[in-house]
Amino acid sequence: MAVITMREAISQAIWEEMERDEDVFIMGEEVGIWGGTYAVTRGFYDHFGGERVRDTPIAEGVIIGAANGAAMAGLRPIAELMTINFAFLAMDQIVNHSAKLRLMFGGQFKIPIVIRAVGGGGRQLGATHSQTPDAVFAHFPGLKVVSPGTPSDAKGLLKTAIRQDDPVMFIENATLYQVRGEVPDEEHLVPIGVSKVQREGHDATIVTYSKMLQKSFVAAERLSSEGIEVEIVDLRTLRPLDMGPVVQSFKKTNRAVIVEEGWKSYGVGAEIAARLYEEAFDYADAPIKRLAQKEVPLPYNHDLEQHAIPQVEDIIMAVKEVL
Amino acid sequence: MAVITMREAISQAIWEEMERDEDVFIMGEEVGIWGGTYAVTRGFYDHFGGERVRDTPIAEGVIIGAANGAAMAGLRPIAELMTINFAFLAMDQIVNHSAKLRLMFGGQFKIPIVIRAVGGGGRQLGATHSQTPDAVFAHFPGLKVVSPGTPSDAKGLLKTAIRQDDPVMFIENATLYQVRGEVPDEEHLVPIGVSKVQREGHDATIVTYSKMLQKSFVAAERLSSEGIEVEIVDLRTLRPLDMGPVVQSFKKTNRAVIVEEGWKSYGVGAEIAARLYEEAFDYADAPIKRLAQKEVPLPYNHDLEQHAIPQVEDIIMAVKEVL
Amino acid sequence: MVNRTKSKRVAGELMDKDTMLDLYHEMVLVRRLEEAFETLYQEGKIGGFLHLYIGQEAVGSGVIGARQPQDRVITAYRDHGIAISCGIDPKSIVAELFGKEAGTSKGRGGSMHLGNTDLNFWGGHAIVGAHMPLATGMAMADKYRGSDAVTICLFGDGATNGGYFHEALNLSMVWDLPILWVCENNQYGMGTAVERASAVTEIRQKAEGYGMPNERVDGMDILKVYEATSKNLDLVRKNGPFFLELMTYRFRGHSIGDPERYREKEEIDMWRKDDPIGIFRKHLLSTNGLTDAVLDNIEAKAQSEIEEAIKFAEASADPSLDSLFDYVYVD
Amino acid sequence: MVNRTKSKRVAGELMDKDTMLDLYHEMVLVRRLEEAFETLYQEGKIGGFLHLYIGQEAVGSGVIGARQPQDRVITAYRDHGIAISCGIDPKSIVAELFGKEAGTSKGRGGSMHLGNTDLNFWGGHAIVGAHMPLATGMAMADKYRGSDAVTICLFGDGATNGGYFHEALNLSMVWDLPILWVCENNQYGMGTAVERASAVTEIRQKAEGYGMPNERVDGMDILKVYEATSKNLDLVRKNGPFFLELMTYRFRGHSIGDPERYREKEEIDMWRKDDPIGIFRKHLLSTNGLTDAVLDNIEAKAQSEIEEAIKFAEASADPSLDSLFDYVYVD
Ligand SMILES: Cc1ncc(C[n+]2csc(CCOP(=O)(O)OP(=O)(O)O)c2C)c(N)n1
Ligand SMILES: Cc1ncc(C[n+]2csc(CCOP(=O)(O)OP(=O)(O)O)c2C)c(N)n1
Ligand SMILES: [Mg+2]
Ligand SMILES: [Mg+2]
Repeated sequence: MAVITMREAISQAIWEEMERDEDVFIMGEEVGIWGGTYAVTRGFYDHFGGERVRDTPIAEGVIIGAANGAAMAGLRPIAELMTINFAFLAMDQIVNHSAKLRLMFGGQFKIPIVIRAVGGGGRQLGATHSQTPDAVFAHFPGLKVVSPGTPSDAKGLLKTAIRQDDPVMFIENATLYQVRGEVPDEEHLVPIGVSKVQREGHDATIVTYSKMLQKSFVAAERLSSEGIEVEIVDLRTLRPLDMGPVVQSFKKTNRAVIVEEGWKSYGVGAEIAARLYEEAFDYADAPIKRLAQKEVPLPYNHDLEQHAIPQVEDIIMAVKEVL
Repeated sequence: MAVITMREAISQAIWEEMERDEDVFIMGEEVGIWGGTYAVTRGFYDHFGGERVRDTPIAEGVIIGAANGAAMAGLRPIAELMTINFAFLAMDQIVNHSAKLRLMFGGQFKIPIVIRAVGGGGRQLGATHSQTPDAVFAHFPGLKVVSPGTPSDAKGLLKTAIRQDDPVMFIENATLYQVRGEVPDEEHLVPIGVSKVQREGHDATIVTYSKMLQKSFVAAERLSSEGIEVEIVDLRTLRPLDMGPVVQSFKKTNRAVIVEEGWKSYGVGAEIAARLYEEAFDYADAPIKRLAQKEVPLPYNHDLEQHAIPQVEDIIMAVKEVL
Repeated sequence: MVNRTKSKRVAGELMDKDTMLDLYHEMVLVRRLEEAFETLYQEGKIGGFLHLYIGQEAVGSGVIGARQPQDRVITAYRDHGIAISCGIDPKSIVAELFGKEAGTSKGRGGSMHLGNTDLNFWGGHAIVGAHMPLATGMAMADKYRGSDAVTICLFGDGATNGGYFHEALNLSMVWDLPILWVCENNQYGMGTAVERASAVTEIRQKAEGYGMPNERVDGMDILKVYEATSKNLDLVRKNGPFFLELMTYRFRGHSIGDPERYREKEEIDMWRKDDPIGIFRKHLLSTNGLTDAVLDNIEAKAQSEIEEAIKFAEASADPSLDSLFDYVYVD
Repeated sequence: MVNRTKSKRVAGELMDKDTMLDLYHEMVLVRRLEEAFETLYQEGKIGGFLHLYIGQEAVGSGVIGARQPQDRVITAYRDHGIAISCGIDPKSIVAELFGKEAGTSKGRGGSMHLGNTDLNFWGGHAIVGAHMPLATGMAMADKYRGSDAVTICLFGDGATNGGYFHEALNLSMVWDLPILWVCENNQYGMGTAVERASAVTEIRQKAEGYGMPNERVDGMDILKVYEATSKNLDLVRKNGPFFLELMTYRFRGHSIGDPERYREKEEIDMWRKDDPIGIFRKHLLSTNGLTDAVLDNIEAKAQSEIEEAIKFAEASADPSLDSLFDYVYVD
């Protein structure tokens, strides 16, 4: 297995699917000549041409809207939002159209659109450019919401997202692009809607995804050196949510910390905690702990921003609190 | 105390505040000559004139954006979104601007905007016009989110919202406008961020708000006739969330059902359940139950739609399940 | 209020007699359908909002009458007439408004979401302006695949003040897409007159901002509408976007329950004198040598089709409760 | 790539000599500040994105040089030059980019959110186009209160393709608001050339769609910018919205780290020949009888002000960690 970066994994997934299927194309701001703001589509424009790698104006409403329309007409668009913060300028197209069109017309057509959006904070981009509002999208039935934490999952999930027929919000994290990991050399598909144990342990369960998965790995190693073995369950998909492995792990460890980068209130952790209690009430040996972003629009100042975002130390402390 | 409808209560709140303070004005689609799509501002245009009761084009982005700008400049706009579903066309202004501008400029100015939006389903308006996405707005720090369930609270909370200096999403429910209730004749202000016990009981706690408060009242009466006395805690404000009365009631009844009109996953009930367990883990005599909308975009067909929305019978059943 | 542009060309030179009779039948069918809906709504048989097309029939019939089968049609929520013009059986339209499984959208969409992709009618969309980006994407797909189809996108005057309008029109020019943008200027967006909501009262002027060729045409006379559409559809097939503004008027309120405080009875009366069906009928009688008997016959036929459709819809079944989760996801 | 319009009027007839020297100082100050930021960013002392104003100085200084104190200014994220022109002390600008409590926005906003409401500068906004509705609202508030202030809203060519642009321009006309819309057409939105993103390459043509008076002016010559702004500010104060397009060019990448694959070195070189500071200097030397010594002196002064500002910012304090929740809510 090759060791590649998350950026390469995502890039490969799109490339391979575009090679495989002429109906797949990508559109968005700077995906073409620039090569993608985060260099994910570098080289695509020259190889596939401007019809299949479409630079757009700065107009998120029509980016997602036109992608929805193209999907209605049978194409398989990948629509890139430069960052997830700009999804709010296309919110009506995402939640009122991608998610609902099919049902509203009694299933006459499908909307096989993949909306790629880069999220996450920690880069001093200020409050409007640093959000992790994943839970907000996951709230809407009709959408699928995927957010990988490893190169392997990124590649496999994105390929699946492109091939399947429902609208998918595919949320990447800007600070993960450089993360390296093994990715199978052969055709690699990972199912949407399946959570995964990414590290085995028995003392406590960390439920997490995306960037916080990587931070949890670091925390787990440090905890391990103190003799504490945490199990890490990676949600990978927020909708449909697969609680199976989460519940199973919790029934084993009886203790859980949910770690997310977004805000706590009405966030991902709330849903996971509620579900864990609903499905394994009797297995809780300690209150389940939610670790999340402090509830402020992220400030520019480096230390303030880092202070607001869950850090490895916070994860370690949270785990110790539930032990 | 006069008995008036929710519509009258809201209308009075706006009228009184506009009479009291010249800086208060209202803008939105059809608020003027039409008199408000739901007749809330009937008579306003003639009394206050077109400068203070401003009809706008169908352009939600600039409705909220211009209201934000007017607020920066020191006015106190009430911006009406014809329905909350159209808030998604102004989402960037609401979550990236109303909620964040003040912090991003180090507190140099404030954003005393009230965004009124009508939500709720059950009127066969189809998937895009029937949403209750309250949790989505409540996720964003910087916003306050208020959603009253009685005429008295509607009037008192709206007056407070208009007077205070932070951005408030004020969510009304279209099927509540005809609900009648007592409202104090004298100046009436209700604080934002304070939950309230709306009915006392001891067998179980129903945590709810808005339309589902009214349905819970009906359920409570029926349960009472069977000898079951539920306590009803009305959240009234989703952010900042006041868990005090909720926790207190739960510590008394040890059983809770959370009833909301919106979808279950990543919804209001998730947050309330998580918080209840965090703050009163040892008091739970039964798993806390969440009752919410079934996870589909609401269909037009009457029976399907009603089937998806929590009904009085569902509330009764849910309460019995936790007993 | 804006005066309708009077075209100087001799009307009707493009349309043959059979087509005319078909379109006359179609317009009457729409009128009778809408009148029936008005009653059925008051009887509580229809839920949700109800936006009638009465007064605007010449637009839908004229525009869609001129399309080729490969041309897609998409519109806003005022879509009953458009659905008929696209060839949808009134049975499945009434069934949809009754929320029945036999409806165009299986009872899931209602009045605002009629659609039939086999007939190249892509809806009925309830969010003002939001279907304009959808149209852009559909036209993009056709161009991507080398088809010569045009996407015909209809929208109201009110929709031209929102961001979607701008983003979609701009992109359609940048990508040179085969779209005929059709503004049904009925002079009000709900209760707001064009001049109270739009910087320009001649909506076609907005197209100038994109360097898009454009024309304003009388939308009450189906022959003018048909002619302008035929001509411009050809242009679009060759050159890309065209903007067609059709001056029309809705004879009813915005939707049922509209208090109509925003316009005077005299204004409505004035416009009703230009009833699009009346105009067409007069033309057919005077120019094409048709008799009252022929046209009355068509009207009677339309009436009975609507009655049949209502009977069909009343007899047909609701979706079953356990189909609630259908169509949320494919996979 | 579009040629800059050459104005035919004799430049400089409106500006007195002192104002010219002030503005020369200001432009140099902006240039030195941006050069310093470039270095400081590479040294890791500045976080986030960094969008430099180098090449566009004549726009900010010319436009804002012509405003009255009551006139509000609002712009996008490329705001350092605008902040200087509005009179903000370089100390608090550098401090803001260092994230310090002494920054214009107390270290909360960063490079993209400079602002000082006392100086009537309302920011620096990072979401493309989103400040245009804010400008609309501020102008509305001024009109509501009977003030004669104009809101000057600057934005890029790229921003004119988004919905906000349309909704804001349209509403400004409908409500007849005192706004000077200023498009800084630097011919690229990130890596996308105007003609690849906009239906019209002459952006001022978009204003025609709203019936808004408009003008395209050379943005490299501060005298022309100043003159056009003065003239049109008066018009706005009397008649409502005006659209001013200023042709300019950014000499650096979109932000630090831009691979610049989208334009040729020759193009950049061609534009750099028209350095706005060079043009102004030549003018001052030839027309106003100023000596190199005087101008060199001004340049040296600017340089030392920037050095001082950096020292100030380096020495000043970070916000304390327990101030994290400040400014989220008032009440
Ligand atoms: C985004 C959005 N805002 C508001 C509404 C409510 N609304 C429905 S129709 C309408 C008026 C539209 O006017 P116009 O585009 O002229 O079409 P017409 O009704 O005249 O056919 C409004 C405001 C909506 N459906 N969507
Ligand atoms: C809504 C939104 N979409 C995308 C971006 C990312 N972005 C930042 S600046 C920019 C280009 C803007 O170009 P233009 O308006 O011409 O201004 P310039 O950078 O040339 O000054 C883009 C796409 C953003 N900040 N906001
Ligand atoms: Mg209209
Ligand atoms: Mg630019």
